[in-house]
Amino acid sequence: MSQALVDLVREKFPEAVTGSHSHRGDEVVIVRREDLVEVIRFLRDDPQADMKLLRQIAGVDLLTWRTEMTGGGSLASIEAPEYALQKTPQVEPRFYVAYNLYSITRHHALRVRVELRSDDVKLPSIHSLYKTADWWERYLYDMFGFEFEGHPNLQRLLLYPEFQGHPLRKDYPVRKRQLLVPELDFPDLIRGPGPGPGGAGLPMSQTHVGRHNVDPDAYD
Amino acid sequence: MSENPHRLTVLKPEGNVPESHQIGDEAAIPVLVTRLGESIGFFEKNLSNALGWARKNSIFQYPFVTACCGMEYMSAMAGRYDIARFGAEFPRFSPRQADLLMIVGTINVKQSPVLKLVYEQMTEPKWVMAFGVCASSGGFYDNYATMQGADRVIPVDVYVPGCPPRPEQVLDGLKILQDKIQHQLHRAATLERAPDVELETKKRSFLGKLLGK
Amino acid sequence: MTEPTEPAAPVPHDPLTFDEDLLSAPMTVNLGPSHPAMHGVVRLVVTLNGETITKAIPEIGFLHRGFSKSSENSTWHQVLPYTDRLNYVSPLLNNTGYIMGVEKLIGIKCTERAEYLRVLGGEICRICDHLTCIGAIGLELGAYTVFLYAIEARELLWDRIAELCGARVTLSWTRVSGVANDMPHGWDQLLRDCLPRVLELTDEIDTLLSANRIFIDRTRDVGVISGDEAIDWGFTGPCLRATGVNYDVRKAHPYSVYDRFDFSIPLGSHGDTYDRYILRIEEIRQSHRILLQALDQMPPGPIVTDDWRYALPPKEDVFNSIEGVMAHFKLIMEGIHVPEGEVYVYTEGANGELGFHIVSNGKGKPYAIQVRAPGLPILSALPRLIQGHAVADLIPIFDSINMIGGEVEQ
Amino acid sequence: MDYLSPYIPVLVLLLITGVLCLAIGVLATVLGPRRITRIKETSFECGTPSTGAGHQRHSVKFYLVALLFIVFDIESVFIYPWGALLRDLQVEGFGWFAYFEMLSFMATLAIGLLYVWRKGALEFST
Repeated sequence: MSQALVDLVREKFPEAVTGSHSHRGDEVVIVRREDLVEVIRFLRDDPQADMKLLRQIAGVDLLTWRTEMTGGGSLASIEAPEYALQKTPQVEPRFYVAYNLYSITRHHALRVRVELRSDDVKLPSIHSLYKTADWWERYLYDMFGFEFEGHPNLQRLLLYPEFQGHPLRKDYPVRKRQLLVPELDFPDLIRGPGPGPGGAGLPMSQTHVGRHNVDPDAYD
Repeated sequence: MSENPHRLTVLKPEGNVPESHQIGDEAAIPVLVTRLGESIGFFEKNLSNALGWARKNSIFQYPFVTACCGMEYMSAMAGRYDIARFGAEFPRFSPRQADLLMIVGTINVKQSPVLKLVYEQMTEPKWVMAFGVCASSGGFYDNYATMQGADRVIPVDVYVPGCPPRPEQVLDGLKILQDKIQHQLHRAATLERAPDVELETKKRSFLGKLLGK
Repeated sequence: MTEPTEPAAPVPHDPLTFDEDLLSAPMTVNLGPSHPAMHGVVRLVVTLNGETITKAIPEIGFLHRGFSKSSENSTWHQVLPYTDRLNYVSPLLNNTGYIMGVEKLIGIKCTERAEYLRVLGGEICRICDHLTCIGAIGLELGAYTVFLYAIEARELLWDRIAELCGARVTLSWTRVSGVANDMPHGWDQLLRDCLPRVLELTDEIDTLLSANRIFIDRTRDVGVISGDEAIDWGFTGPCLRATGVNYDVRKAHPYSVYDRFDFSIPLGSHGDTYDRYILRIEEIRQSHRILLQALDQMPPGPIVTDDWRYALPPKEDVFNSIEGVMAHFKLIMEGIHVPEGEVYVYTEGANGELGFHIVSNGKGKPYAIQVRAPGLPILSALPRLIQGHAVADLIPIFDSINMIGGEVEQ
Repeated sequence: MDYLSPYIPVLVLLLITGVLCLAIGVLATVLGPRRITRIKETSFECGTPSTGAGHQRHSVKFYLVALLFIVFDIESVFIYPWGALLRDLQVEGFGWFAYFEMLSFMATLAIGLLYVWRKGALEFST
């Protein structure tokens, strides 16, 4: 019955909705960025839709959608290798933000999707509609770098302010740590005492022991 | 030891490394004397054993609880696997009154300065137990957010493996720590100033001057 | 961080009025990350005027372990251990929630017996979660015996979980379309024997706390929130039902086999800390009813599908037939290939609606996975809940929302 | 001397506790290591560097509560000896006089309590 919901939105905002599909029972409506606030306000206030609960705002980076290597057995398996990332991202629009809405009284759910290009990651904030959107938007700013215009205090939610970059983007390596406290000199149990491999004084955590993108002559 | 820019000038932690005779002298390598008895006099040996016995059986722990190991910490503290049988039952939530810093759970990068500050503010003699794999080596969170073990931030005495470790493993770790405490060299009041810190002359109250503190 | 006090307006001074214009500087108290009442992972900077809280700024992220990033680099089955550590007080509810997302993406159905086993394990974990929350409320209000009773009851249930799933806290027990191993022989009788003892301990806690004058004074009308505002803040679970809104995913959208059990959903009326506490005790009794019915209706049959593309073949096939070896090898090395798609699956976790937003690009690893932790919206409403209360009320409010660092900060 | 004899056990008890406390105190200062460092001297704020001044002007409410406590605590201090001696006074014929004496003492304090109550000093969370 939430297909009726999609039709309701489509005929209410014919030009705003650029597409809609349904996958495994989840209804998805793709909306233009400019009309996002209008659509969601309509969904929240309209008695027929009555979407009072904003469950979650999720973000996805489509950079390595095609080039993602097949799954490997171990964690140290293939991340997206650097050379694949240097190429300019062919995927455009690169990101999309999914607003999962739910109505407690009508028992139906809908996902509103907004697609963003890689060079322009701004979109309007909906903190005026839902109080819970405040922290979800700060989470997405922290993890993906989406700037939500009009957000009261758009700061990092989980990571520390000194953190550079946005970790959930596909071009951020998994193990790149930015330490707050300099590391103690750590005798490497496998290679014996002294600073870890990968040049003098490089603490263990920065090295990629046994992982793929360390040039062999770095071992002392 | 090559001059390593990342190497932090760490105080010789008196608690968990047998005290070398000259505190703060870089060259003095804390040699683990094989037969403790011959290296020090008769009275000092007995005092050390007595102090070791007293300190090992009355450990006040500072539970630095962060993650899932906290659940097993509750079990270890509660009625069935009672940690009180080993004297370590009394959690002290202030570093001033704690002997053992129990790092229970994952230490992520944002938590590392907090952990370091709490460790620095603990009074000697102090020991550190890494409770669980995440505190010992980062566990299976090998990513941008997690410190690969608390021993990258502070020196650790006892590592308790397990994710989370069963309460029996925790008690076994505590036994190992107690053996270590027993066989350490404990000395009477050592009032050395820490090498790199000269406190300005504190305004001493009348009682302070009286007792010559 | 102390704000300058506003200059007192020159009003004709009435000698008998008390300290209206004797303004003192508001004191800023830092309930930092390493604090027993803040579960070690939340930093709350509270500005006080005397004893009443005027402003509170929460700062989280002290247990952010990169769940999404690590999961995107592990195969579908390797993500299971990560989901255990989200809400580590009731781990099986996370496992079930995640695996139902993967099954929804594949479009595969879980076997009958495995559904019952999941419900069984899930409800035991729900009881453990509520027991731990009640134990924490009691402990931090000074009732140490309540904590000991709650942990003893939880130990009994953890023994049953250890026999069923092999571990006490980090279970990783569910598999795609099933569970890892079957119920050990005679285990249901063990469970039937220990449940009365658990209920007895729960009633003991109930008598100790629920009618206790001090407890009622400390929790009644403390941290009150109305139903609509709770929904606006994104509340779900016991905290939302405490305000009287009847929303429980097991009843609203009966997934798995929950529609075959009759159990009721307790509702509160005031939306305050006392209701959130009493709801959890009531839910323990409801979960106990579900457990007994699940034990009675337990059907025989396979615990995992025999479609080798998604489930490991049984060991005798692996060792005796080439297809078994091939299937086993490809599953372990490459992980299962989940068809392309994006899905949001929601189940009733112990603290509220636990949602997984999973995106798959047809390969062996989840392409993007984000958790809708029930605790995150509730924690974001903490400054609103403690506004105007005394500092001493902050602790019971924070305990009653049962914030679990692992799921809130992923 | 026999007048004091019932007090000897109390004396012994005080002696033992005194010696014990002294011994613990002295042993702790003599045997315990003291390594004073700058970080150790900073105040402990749950692991975060402390900000703001240590001594700030407290709200007047705390002072009021303290004052009220002292007043009514001293009152109870006077009641205990009176209660203990009432029976002896009654034997000597002063029973009723002592009773009304204490009643008037408590009445004056009750009036004080009423005044404070009306004034609203007892409600703490204004």
